Amino acid sequence: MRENDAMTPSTRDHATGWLMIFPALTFVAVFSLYPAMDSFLLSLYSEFPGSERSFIGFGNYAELFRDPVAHQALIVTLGFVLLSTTLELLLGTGIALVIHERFKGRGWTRAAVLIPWAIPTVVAAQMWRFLLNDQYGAVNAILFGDQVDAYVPWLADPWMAFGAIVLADVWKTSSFAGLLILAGLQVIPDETYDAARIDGATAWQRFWHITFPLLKPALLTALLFRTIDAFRVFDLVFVMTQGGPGDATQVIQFYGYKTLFTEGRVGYGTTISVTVFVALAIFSLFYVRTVGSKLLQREPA
Amino acid sequence: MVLLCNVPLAHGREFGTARGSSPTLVSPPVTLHFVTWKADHPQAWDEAIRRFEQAHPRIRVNREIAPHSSTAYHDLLTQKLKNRDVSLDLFFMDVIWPAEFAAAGWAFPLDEYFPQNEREKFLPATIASGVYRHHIYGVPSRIDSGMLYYRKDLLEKYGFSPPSTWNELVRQAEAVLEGERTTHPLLRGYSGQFKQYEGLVCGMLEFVGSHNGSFLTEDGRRSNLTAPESLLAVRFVREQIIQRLATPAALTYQEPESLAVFIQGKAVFHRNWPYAWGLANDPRHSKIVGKVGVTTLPRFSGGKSMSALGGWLYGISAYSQHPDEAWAFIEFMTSPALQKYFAIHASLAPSRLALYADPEVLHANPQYKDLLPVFRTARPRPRTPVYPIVSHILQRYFSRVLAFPKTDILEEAQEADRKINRFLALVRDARE
Amino acid sequence: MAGLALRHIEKTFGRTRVLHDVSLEAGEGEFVVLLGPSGCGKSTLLRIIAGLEPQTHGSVHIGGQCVDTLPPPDRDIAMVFQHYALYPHLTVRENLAFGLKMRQEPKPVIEQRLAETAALLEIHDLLDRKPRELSGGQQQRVAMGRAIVRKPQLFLFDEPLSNLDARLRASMRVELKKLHQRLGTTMVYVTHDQAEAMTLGHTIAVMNHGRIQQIGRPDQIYHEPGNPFVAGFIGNPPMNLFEGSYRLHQRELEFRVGDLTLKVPFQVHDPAGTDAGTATLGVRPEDVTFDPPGSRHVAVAGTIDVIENLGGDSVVYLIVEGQPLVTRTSPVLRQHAGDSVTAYMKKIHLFINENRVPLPSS
Amino acid sequence: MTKPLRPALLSGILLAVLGSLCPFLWFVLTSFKSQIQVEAIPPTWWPDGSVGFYASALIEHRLLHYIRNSVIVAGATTVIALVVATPTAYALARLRMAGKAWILGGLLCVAMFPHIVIAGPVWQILERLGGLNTHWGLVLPYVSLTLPLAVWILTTFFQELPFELEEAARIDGCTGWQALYRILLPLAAPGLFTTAILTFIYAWNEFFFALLILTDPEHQTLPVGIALFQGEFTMPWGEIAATSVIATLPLIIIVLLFQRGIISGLSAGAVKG
Repeated sequence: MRENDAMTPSTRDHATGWLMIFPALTFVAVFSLYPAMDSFLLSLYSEFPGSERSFIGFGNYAELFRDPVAHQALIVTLGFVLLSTTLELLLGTGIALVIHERFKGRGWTRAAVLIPWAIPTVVAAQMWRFLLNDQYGAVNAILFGDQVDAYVPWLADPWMAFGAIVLADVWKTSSFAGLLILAGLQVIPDETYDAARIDGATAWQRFWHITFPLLKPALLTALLFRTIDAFRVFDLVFVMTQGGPGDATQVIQFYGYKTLFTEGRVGYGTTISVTVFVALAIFSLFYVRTVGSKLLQREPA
Repeated sequence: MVLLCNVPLAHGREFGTARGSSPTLVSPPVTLHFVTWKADHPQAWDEAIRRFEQAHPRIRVNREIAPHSSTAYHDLLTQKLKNRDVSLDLFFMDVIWPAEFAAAGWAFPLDEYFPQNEREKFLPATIASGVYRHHIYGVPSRIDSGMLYYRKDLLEKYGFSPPSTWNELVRQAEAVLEGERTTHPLLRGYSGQFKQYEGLVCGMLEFVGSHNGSFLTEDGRRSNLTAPESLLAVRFVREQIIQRLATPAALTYQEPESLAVFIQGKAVFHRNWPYAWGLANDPRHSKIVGKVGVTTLPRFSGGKSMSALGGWLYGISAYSQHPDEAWAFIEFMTSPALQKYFAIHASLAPSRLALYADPEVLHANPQYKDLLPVFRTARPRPRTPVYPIVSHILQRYFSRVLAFPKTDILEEAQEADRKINRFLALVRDARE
Repeated sequence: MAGLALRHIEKTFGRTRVLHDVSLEAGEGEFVVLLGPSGCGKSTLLRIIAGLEPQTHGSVHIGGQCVDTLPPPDRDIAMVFQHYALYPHLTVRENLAFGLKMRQEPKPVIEQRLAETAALLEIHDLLDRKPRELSGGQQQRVAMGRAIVRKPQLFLFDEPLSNLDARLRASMRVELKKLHQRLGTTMVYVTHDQAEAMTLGHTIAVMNHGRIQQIGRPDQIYHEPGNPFVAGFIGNPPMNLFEGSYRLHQRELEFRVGDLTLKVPFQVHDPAGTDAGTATLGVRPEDVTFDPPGSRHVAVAGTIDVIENLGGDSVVYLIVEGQPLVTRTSPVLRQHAGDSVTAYMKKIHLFINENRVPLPSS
Repeated sequence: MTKPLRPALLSGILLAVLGSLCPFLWFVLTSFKSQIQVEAIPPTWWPDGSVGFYASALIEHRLLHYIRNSVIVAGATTVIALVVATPTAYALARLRMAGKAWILGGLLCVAMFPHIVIAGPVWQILERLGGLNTHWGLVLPYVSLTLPLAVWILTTFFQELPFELEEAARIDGCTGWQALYRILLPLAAPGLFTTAILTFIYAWNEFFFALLILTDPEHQTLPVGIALFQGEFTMPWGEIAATSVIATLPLIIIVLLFQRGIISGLSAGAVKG
């Protein structure tokens, strides 16, 4: 009973509280909320070079619904989200299991694993672009060695280029997923494993019957974080492929960027971005509802 | 039309008054804000502007440097213009932008400053690119156009003269590759720019155009991609150029990558802009110095050689408070003296015809003599206010048919046709 | 003048009411213990006294003054927390001085108070250490020191000994008692440990479900528990409580629970005004013997279930007509499990309608 | 004594470490090659140790300039974000206020905005304020973008501190602000530090807004410089590699030094969230 309400209420507290929150709210309101609302309003207008801005209600949304390029971008994005988050969760679990063990040099291992996460995405993108280069790329050299005529121009093939974007993302963010999962591992008490060991569970059984179920909250959190991020992928595409070849790597965020900033179709471009946001918001809301926002109800120890 | 005329009038000026008044005499000191890009030869630009300020002591030029990427520069400018940024006076326009800038009311019409007799001194294609609906909005700073570079040594070795048709090019390249297989296993027949980006539109325009095809119909009102000559040209690129001569790696190439292949001696033919000449003959970068030839791009039998027009035009913002001073700047920078200076010190091909007979210019750039015919025939890309949209549709279309060899070219062309027509119609509706 | 007075305190959190009409007075220098199981509202009451929590109704008076509108620092109180709440980044000296500094006491005063307190608690050697370098007992001392150094009008303790091991707890208990004797300040002490309550308190307020069940001296609480809850909560092992039915006869009371019938030889005035009904009958384990104690006892026959030998005395678990009965006898019983015995209840507590019915003592 | 490593664990460690490091090591090796080596087909593995690319990155491509911009932007973002986020997190974690859940939820929601949703209007706000092509013009949206994460992490840190401490401080006579900066801030220092590192890394690495807001190379940050790195005659892979190595070096040092804090900070929001 008492813990739940272990805070001091008073009107003075209330005033102090709002005073403390005010600067942050101002920042967020000016540079996030207002722009988002403005974008939403813009999405109700038709505007492109050479035409006056005119109100068309949800016309842009109707157009988005019919636009085959948008459909393709959406499919590419969903494919990217699905593939990259799945791989990242798998690899992340592996990484988490490894760096959760106690061994000499664990600190160094953890640091090494963190490095891809810390590297700027733009650097990672240039790096993979170079690694996958059709002539000087290390990947070709490793696979084909001196057989120079077998070298593959990875980014020239639609499927391979898509795979390359996924690869770069997986390389860059698996360790982040791993860290989130590691946090889940750390709250599983050792006694649980000891008990399972006494009960005769093999390593695999211990993972499957104990670690995995207890890890679910952490996995779901990692899934949420990664999904939101993967949906917004931009840097990798901008640097590595510019959406090509043949729109094979044109993700929704890049399509929105091109439409909005290069084509100058302000209304339609914001429609794309607002739609992405709404889709993400619905996904997250559903997610938070089901998985729960424990932070808010968490009781101080 | 109504909209266009309103722009300058809104600023309380009439066309007749500006011309002739000498800006240096009338007003207090003026600072012009010039949004430009990161130049390849910054020292030459610094010097040119120094000279201008010397000649016009009451005008300062304040440069804002944008990235040297046409797209990034475009996006920056249009954002500023959409916001009616009055601090912006001068900018460059890529040759494909004047229609967009004019229709949006962003570019100041230069008709009164830049009379017909003056325009005739420039290469006609460059002037044409600055015109939209009978008004001129830009003054060409230089010319760019696509041209065919080739390995003089290899063609001579196999007894070929530069190809005049694409089929000839393919035959020659295959013969050279066959002959060099053992000594140059990495040699490719052709190196060009086929990545999904603006350059792809230029490259494809040259193939389609040299088969009597075009992207838009004569009147510019409809897309023309499904015409049989266009489709054949596209199929030729897919089957002969990409799959036989260039290797699919070309689908990831912009100018630098494709040029690297050529100057490292790994391609027989290469399509690029005039600037490549200097680099291909620069021993610090090139392994083929002195082995390079340049000529007009080939054509299809029955067609005419065609090269895409590129280059930059000076423009004045419709929101500028100092159009007279801005014009003084443009006039100075595009004067014969300055174009000559840029041709000699920055390898920028002049837009003024007369300079192609100038011995100093020709001494510094001997290739200009051969290139003048190319410059004369250069063809602009479609001129429409929605060019960026049309370009994206074209990029998607070409990149798809080249990267997915199993696609039906006609179907893809029809889809692109439909989309382009829709936007052209939208613009017409908005205008009329 | 009262040290502390609580008048009709009520507290609700949202829709749950956690304190019901709590009134309590503590005289100047009195040591009051709030005793009850966890969740009974005793900590909330303490926090209301401190001003950390506002009451929904009622008022708090400290030193005769109503403090309802005063924030915690102005109530002239000091509080010792369950987990000590020492500031981990400050040394012991800084911890002790913090409250005085906040009040902008002059430096010499701070120095002097520090010295006094350190002497009182014998913590000189610890002054320059950080809390994490101290043992649990030492942290406890410092926590008390931080309260003492302020010389407040009222001390509040929130289960201060609950984190110590049993031995330390016992010795700290004694120290705390001495401390109170020396300082003579009013103290309010919250605990769920009856031993602490019995040894420390002048007055014990037993609480349950947000109500005060009984207020009294420790011996009153023990000998005359006001209701079955208090009766069962105090004592070790706890009082045997039987819920059954009663019937009044001429000179005795007949009590039945299951197959067991007890005839209590007292004349009782039934507060309910009837001659029969339900009641709770209680007998403390230490009030059951195996030697006939003389007159006015109740004898029962049963079998021994388990014997716990504690050395000095033993706890014997009997089964009497199917009912469990715990006894505590001294000296050690020499019989074995399964043996039949007769046990004698010396003193019986009777509760009708949750209220104590006084029986003449034996 | 540590136990000898099990083969499965050992191979797991090797895979994780090599997989994480090798691709980047190739870039590091490349940066120490000569142009001839970079263009060799098949590639040469071992560099001849030339530092020509570093020299050309530093001098011709004005690397120091980009580094300076990145340091200014990331540094200012970190400081401001912390100053703004700390009281917010404190209030959310410790004070009882109506609507707290909404604020935290709202922040999470804001963190989810695709950047492109807010990019256009932000650009216009900055244009109006004269913030384009200035460092502060980038810092302002960065602060807004990093606030949700910073508040979130700090809130968890504050929540972990015992409430009694603060109540003790109250009884000792502290006001809310005093309790925050005298008692809680010193205790939350590790949390602040972790938040600072994460904010810094975010601002150091951010590309999208930097691309839109900083068009003038005078003010561009490293990621923009690296992404728009293009030569006239070839992709300057050597220079890109050298620049990338330098851009990444501070981050690698941070990770090596503060690995523990970063892990706890990143997981702070995770388990409890």
